[in-house]
Amino acid sequence: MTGELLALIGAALVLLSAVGVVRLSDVLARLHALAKASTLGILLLLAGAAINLHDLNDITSVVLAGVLHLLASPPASNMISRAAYLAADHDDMTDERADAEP
Amino acid sequence: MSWLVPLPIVLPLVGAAVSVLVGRSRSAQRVVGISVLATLVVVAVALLVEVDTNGTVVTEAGGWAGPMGITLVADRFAAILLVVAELTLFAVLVYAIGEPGAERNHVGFQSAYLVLAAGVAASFLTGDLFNLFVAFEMMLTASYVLLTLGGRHDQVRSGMTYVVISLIASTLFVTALAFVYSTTGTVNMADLAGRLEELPPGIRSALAVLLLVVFGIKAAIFPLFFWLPDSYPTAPSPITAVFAGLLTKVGVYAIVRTQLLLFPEETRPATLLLVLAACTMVVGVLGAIAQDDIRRILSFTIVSQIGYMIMGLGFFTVAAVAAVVFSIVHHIVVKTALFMIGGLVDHAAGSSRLSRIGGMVRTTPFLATLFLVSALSLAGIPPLSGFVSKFALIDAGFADRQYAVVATSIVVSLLTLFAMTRIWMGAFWSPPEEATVAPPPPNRSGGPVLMVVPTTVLVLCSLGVAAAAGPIYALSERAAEDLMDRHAYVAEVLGP
Amino acid sequence: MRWLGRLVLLVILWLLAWGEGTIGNVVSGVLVGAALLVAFPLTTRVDRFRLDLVAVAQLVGHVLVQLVSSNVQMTREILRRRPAVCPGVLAHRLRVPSEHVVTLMTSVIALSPGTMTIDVSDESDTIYVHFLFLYDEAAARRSLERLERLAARAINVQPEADSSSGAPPSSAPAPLDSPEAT
Amino acid sequence: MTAATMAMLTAAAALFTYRLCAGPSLADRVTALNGLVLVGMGGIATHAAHTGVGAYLPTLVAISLVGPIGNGMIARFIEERQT
Amino acid sequence: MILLLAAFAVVGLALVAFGARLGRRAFLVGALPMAATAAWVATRLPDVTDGTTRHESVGWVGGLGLAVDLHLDGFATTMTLIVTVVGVAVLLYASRYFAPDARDLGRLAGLLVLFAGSMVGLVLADHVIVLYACWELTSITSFLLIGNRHDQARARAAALHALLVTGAGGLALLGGLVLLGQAAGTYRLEGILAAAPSGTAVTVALVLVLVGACTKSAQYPFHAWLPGAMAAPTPVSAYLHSATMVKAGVFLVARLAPVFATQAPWRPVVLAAGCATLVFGGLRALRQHDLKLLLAFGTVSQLGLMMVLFGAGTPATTTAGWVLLIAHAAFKCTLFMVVGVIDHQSGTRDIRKLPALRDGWRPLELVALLALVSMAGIPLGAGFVAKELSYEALDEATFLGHEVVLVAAIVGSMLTVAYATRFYTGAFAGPRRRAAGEPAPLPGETHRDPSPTTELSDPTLPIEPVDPVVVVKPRAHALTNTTAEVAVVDPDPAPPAPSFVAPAAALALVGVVLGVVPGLGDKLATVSLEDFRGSVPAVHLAVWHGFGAPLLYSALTLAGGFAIWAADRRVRPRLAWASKVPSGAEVYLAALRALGIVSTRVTGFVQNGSLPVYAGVIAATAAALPVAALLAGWDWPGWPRLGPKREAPVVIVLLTAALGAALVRKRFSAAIFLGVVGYAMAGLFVLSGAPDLALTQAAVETLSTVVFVLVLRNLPERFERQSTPGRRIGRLLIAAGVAAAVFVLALTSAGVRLGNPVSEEMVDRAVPDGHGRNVVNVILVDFRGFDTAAEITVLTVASIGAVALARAGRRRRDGEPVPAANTEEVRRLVFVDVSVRVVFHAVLMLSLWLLFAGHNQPGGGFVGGLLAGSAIALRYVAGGIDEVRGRARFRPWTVLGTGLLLSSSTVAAPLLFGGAVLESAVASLDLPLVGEVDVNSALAFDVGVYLVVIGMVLMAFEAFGEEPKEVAPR
Amino acid sequence: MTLMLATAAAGLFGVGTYLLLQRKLSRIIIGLSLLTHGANILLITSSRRGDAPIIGAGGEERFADPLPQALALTAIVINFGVAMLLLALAYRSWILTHDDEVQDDVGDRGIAKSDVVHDEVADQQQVIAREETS
Ligand code: NA
Ligand code: NA
Repeated sequence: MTGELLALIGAALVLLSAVGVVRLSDVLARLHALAKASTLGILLLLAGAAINLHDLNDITSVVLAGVLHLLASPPASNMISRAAYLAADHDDMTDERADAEP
Repeated sequence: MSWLVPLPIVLPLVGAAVSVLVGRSRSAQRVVGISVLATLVVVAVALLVEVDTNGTVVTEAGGWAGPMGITLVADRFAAILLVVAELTLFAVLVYAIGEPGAERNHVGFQSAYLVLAAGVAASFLTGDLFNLFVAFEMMLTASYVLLTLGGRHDQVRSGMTYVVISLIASTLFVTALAFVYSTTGTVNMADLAGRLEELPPGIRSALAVLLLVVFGIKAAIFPLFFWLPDSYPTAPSPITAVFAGLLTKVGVYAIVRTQLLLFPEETRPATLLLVLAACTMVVGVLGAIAQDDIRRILSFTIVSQIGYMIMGLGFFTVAAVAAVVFSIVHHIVVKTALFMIGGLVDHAAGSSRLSRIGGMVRTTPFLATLFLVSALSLAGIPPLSGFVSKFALIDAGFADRQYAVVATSIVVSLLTLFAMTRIWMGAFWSPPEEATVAPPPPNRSGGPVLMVVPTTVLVLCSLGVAAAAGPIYALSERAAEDLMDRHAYVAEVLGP
Repeated sequence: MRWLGRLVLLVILWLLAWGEGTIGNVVSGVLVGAALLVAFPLTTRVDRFRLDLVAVAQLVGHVLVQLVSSNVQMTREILRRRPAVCPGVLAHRLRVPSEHVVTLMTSVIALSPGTMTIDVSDESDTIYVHFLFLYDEAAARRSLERLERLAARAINVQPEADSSSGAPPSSAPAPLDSPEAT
Repeated sequence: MTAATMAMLTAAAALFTYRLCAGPSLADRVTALNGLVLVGMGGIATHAAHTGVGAYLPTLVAISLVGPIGNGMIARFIEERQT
Repeated sequence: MILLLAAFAVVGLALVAFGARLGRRAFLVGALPMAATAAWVATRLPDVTDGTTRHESVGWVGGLGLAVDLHLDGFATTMTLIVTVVGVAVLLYASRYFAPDARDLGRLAGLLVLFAGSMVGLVLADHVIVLYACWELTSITSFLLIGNRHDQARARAAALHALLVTGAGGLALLGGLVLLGQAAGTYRLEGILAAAPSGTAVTVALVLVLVGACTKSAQYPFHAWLPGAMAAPTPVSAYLHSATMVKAGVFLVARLAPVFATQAPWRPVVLAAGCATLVFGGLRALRQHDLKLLLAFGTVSQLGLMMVLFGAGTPATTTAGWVLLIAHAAFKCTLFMVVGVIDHQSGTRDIRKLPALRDGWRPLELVALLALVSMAGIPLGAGFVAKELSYEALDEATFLGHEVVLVAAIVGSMLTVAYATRFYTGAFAGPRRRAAGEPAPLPGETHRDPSPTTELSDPTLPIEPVDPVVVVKPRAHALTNTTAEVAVVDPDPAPPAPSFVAPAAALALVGVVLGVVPGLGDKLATVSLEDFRGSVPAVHLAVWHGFGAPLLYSALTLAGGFAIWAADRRVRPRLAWASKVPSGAEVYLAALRALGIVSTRVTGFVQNGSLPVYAGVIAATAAALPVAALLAGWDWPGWPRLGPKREAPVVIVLLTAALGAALVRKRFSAAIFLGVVGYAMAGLFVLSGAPDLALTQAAVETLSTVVFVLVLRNLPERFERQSTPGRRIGRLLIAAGVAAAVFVLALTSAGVRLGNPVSEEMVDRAVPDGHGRNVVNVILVDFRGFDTAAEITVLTVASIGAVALARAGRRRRDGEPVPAANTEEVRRLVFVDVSVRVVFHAVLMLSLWLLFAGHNQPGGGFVGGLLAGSAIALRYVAGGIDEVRGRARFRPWTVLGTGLLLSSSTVAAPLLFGGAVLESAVASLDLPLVGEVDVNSALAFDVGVYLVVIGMVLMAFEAFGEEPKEVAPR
Repeated sequence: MTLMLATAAAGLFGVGTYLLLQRKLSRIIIGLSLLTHGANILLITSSRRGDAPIIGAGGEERFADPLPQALALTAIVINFGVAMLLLALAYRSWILTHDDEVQDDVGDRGIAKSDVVHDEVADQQQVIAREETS
């Protein structure tokens, strides 16, 4: 039950983050919003799963995934934010729906 | 003797690995390549003798019996083609080594070549439809590499066409496999022979036609062949030679194997095959006539000749299938030889465009003779091997009362003769164009010894095919009887 | 003995992966880990740090608090009828420049919603942090300083004598050195 | 409750997909891709917990590692484009 | 007989190969096999005339009923003697004709011998396919001989013309013979004639055979190649194009006529063609100034008469034809030789330019006169006997239209008398008179040659140098190549040496002997007639046939002939229409032009060089054909269920991203969309119970994206819009068609699953026999490890190819990759750097875990390798290619090679121990502390896979990893 | 096979084909990847889907058919390798032409307007013309 609740909260955070990614106005703000999902959201989901699982092997796998995520994702998001910031006034930011093929 | 069966696949793979590891030494790589292929010629001959005397040899990879495991099946058809293929591969490798500048060959050449050899052998020997896909991929990937080694502009351009079209074929193959497994739950060809029979006719015909399209792309039949004349001529001449001789024939092999083994008589798309065959023959030979470049002319005649084989298959009689088997043997040898000669012409005259070269009957009379013999054989002039092949097809076709398509094939053979005389007159008879007078060739034989000798050997082989046409045709007939008797194959592989 | 610590970490990872603490797994983990460390040795310069477990716990606590509070803040913003943000960039110069501290700091910054690292100076002595809600610049600076302290203690970092990062920066990178508001 | 969790993840996926298509910048699309990967991880974990089958957890472990690698790589080249 | 044929082949090939050093003596060597054959046949004559037919047979392709069946019956004996005796004469003549230092004499002699062998084979054949084979060989040798002066475009074109026309006829013949053989149930000539099949197929077959015969024997409308063939050296023309090869068609007709003459198409076809040829040939001969062309058209005409006589097929006409065959060989060959001599000595053979010949030329004149007497059918020439017999036979014949044929024969013979006279006066009498003070050119001249005094020194040329009026093709070599050898006509040519005239004289004498004592040929004529016909009354050949209609016709012929000649000046211009009658030549040229146009148009249409078109055609074919086949016998299985709800979001994301990848205009964006599709696929795999697939897909997708991005960063940012709306609609239609086809086929095939899948056994045997709990992995490394072995080979080769391509032109001599010269320092980000250092070993550790655990849980060598590859990618992210190269201790090639060697050795090794290829072995080890450990050889295989994948990733970075600025464009 | 997955496969094939028929190699590569994904869907749906076929995890009777999975895995790996090769072609093309456009074959250009039998026809025309004047 605890596990499921944690997972639910995690999912809610992921959803909120997705809402943010859709609603917020500029790319940096959207990146901030994603961080919600990529940290507390996913950790809660993993924690919820870990609590609900019974096999030790499975639990350690989930823990491992969480640890690896914490290790690997910050540098990646730092790189993205750096790139996004540098690109902020580059034409990469222009809307390309305008010239997409019909 | 079943240990012989996997050798043509496994040995080149080990050789390729060693070749990658000894990449620093060209000569070590060559020793590996030559010794592996020389061994395989012997192995293939031994296998053919074994198969012809004692019947089909079946071996199970990993010891897992079919239909669960992958079975390797050497029947007469496969063994015959294996012998010809290994011989051709060996001759072309020597030719490639003898080509001036071969020492600059990329470090990957020998490995890719050996993988190609493994892929060709695996295509012939496998008794498993998915393994056939994998074998094709081995062969094709190696061919992509060989085609583009060097990275010249035209190679890249033609490489794109070749690779993309081949990948379409591969994807279609996987698609076909998915449908096959979906309907039958097996990919073992012997098992499939039984299970496909029970399918409703609609989906069964659809599968037969889908497989025909898949292999038709590789075999270069109309309207799936357009890629071939654009891509083959740009490769280095040894590569073109081995592609021209072997790769399309692997496609033909797969068509023959799958149509005859997997599908019962009532599913066979005979009319479709004959229509496609006629179109292939005609469009191919017209293309050959329209070209000015020797390699392009020869490339189009590949297409045209494939039409003959497809026509023979379309008759679906023992005699016709025997003729097809014989034709494949003849065509591999002759076409490879012709492309090797084309390479020698290019080498001696500095170009392969007819409008730029000429007079080679005087400068390289030996080469002229080699070309004449091969070209006449290709055009089906008696008593060369091409004639036996043509006669066998005509005989079988008339016996089957397929007058229209046979008449077409006869007309096409005249046009083939015309295409060949265009090369003969353009390159050998007509005086050389002053603008591009090439340096005189190094010797009267027309090129470096290591290039001329394997070419000569192949031409002699083609004469040998003509001289020994009796036994070879008899063998082809036995192979055709095997091919037409699906249940015997199934019994050999899965047990009675 | 740096590699011993690394070996222990690798074996723990190995055991986590296998999910069973059997002797066989430990032995194989040690063998495999050692083999890896032999095949790909650690480089001398950068891998010099020692974990202070107490400080690590403090850092984790800080991160958790940050996580929750910033998540709440973010949620509020996202769900407002018209999201109103007050973004800005702060340059933070480290007291004790260290590659490890920078890395740890940027990671924590990345993990907390509302902050993210935009850049790090070539000398690893200044980080540029983008705040989504830069209402209170002084508070933001304070939180960065606190984070640096916790991070430095957690990995017990010593100023590197031989490293170029010890020297103060000659000049701050031009485009990113001041808070900006939109 | 698991159904609710999955529903929320699905909704999140839909929103991320919207951002993926809407862009407009590359960074936006990478963000969306990132979000979708996270949804996938959450989905796998929840699915495993719900069914008790751990077969997909190695996938989870792998994605937790390789997902960021791909993102980092793309980020690197977005940036490279600017300079 | 077979030995003799072999002798021809050996001598011929030897002369072609080595004859050059023999010079003119090559011809003498070449005469040996002919003389030997003639002698041998002569020794067989008694047997033959007794009616004994000798048979020989050597098997060739038994399965096809092909064997070298030869027989020596009466007609074969006759023809063999003609071929060999004339052959000896021609070769002796040739050995004097050519200059001693002329080029290619060995080749020429060898080809003549090969031709003679083919011709002998043709006449001896008792197997229609052998006959056909020899027939084609004579076409080929003729082609090579006509093109002997291949520097000249005209010679080449004439050779091609002859080859294509006779080749086409040959193929028609082949078709006809196969039909005939199948109708008769045998390809033996004797068998076919004995069976005498009939029916529609046989009717078609006979027409085809006659077409073949008419092309070879230059019958209207196929005759045009023969005058062109005069481009060959005169000895060749004398031999092939008058005495022997052109008789092959007549010979074949003679062979088949006894049985088939009475079948429906035979006589109308043969007689119409023969009569037309007979008359038109004569008319054209009358108009020639070139003596050689005059003879050539004369040959055409005479061949028409022979065709009529043999084709009519009655014993009497056949006998007449038999005599004409021999007589013609003798006189026509003689006359060709005479022309050759004149040409050789004087430098021209144009009637208008020939100088007067002095008394020393009298012997040659006599020889020519003897031959002309025979040709014109004047008594005491062999031709007279033939003509009398023809008139008599045709007069007495009963077949429909024999009167018309008789009239044609008389008219043709008149023309023969006229052109024979023209030959004599043109070559000998005329010039003498002109020299006596009558230099006026012949009336009705339309010749526009601006340089009438020049003539090529080469005596083999049939016609003057290129006439500027008719030069169509200003190609350089066609004009320049020959100008060096222009010579002037010798006004007082030296008389020929006796040895030069002797061969012609000998042949002329044969004609005289046959003309004076024709009874010598009675026996041979009788047995020749009996071939395939059964016994006939003995033939009696005689000069005097008594008074009767034939004699009257003969007198009429001579009178008419001389009258035509005498009226030459008035008649000749009026005969101009004859050369305007459409002949086969125009058809040939039109066909050739049409072929050129059709071939280029068709090729230009289908082979337009555009990959999108090729791919579109293939896609459309692949969609249309199977669906058409399916619909032909469709059995709709009904709609399946929609599927579980949980799949819906994944499918929606998948399709949305796929569409995005198609529509977006930036390459990077497309790559991201593609990545999403890939991850969605992984999601689908999770939902389908395929953890290994999901794992692999996720890892592959990541690395694919990495490699894709590595390449894309170089390419232009956007795809430029370039397609027209029409093309786009075409693409959309094909795409929709493919989608529909896949949809229909997928649903249909899913609805008809038969039986249980073979994989059930795999599940059952995975643990007990495969020693692994992860069935998919057991399949990959054991049950179907053979696939995997091939698959990693694909990876190896693909990565080699990728490196080769990407680094083409930037290799050291040994092909090892070299660091680019202007390596630019990649800007390092400290947090990335440090994180990567921390994570690197961990990732490798995990990759090894996946490798080792894979047999029992999702994982395996491939995924392990990909994860290790990700570690490499991490390094790249941190520090670029130098970081990858610098820290990886192992060269990519070595890793790749070691992996492949390990795997392939694991596959091969069991063979050494007598096992099946790839057979796995399991050893149980009892280790202290650890306990029992199973060591499976499949693991070694999987380690190989692991290494190959790592090697591949290393290679990928080697290929694409260098910073774009380093790569010099172009 | 479910309707949804059949749609997914068909959609991937359709979009993939659309991309395949373009001139930019990067688009073609994407198209081929989509086709491959479509084919893989067809493979895994070609037999029973269910629980992960790992023995010991329970539910062997609800196992997904492992064979199509193995086949699909092989296909995925092969496509990975070949895709890399294609990318190398695009890369090489960029080095040579600064684009990844698939160019038309130069050898095929102008074939339709060429006159291949010119020599043969012209020469023989000459011979016949000579005959006429003689
Ligand atoms: Na030429
Ligand atoms: Na953050």
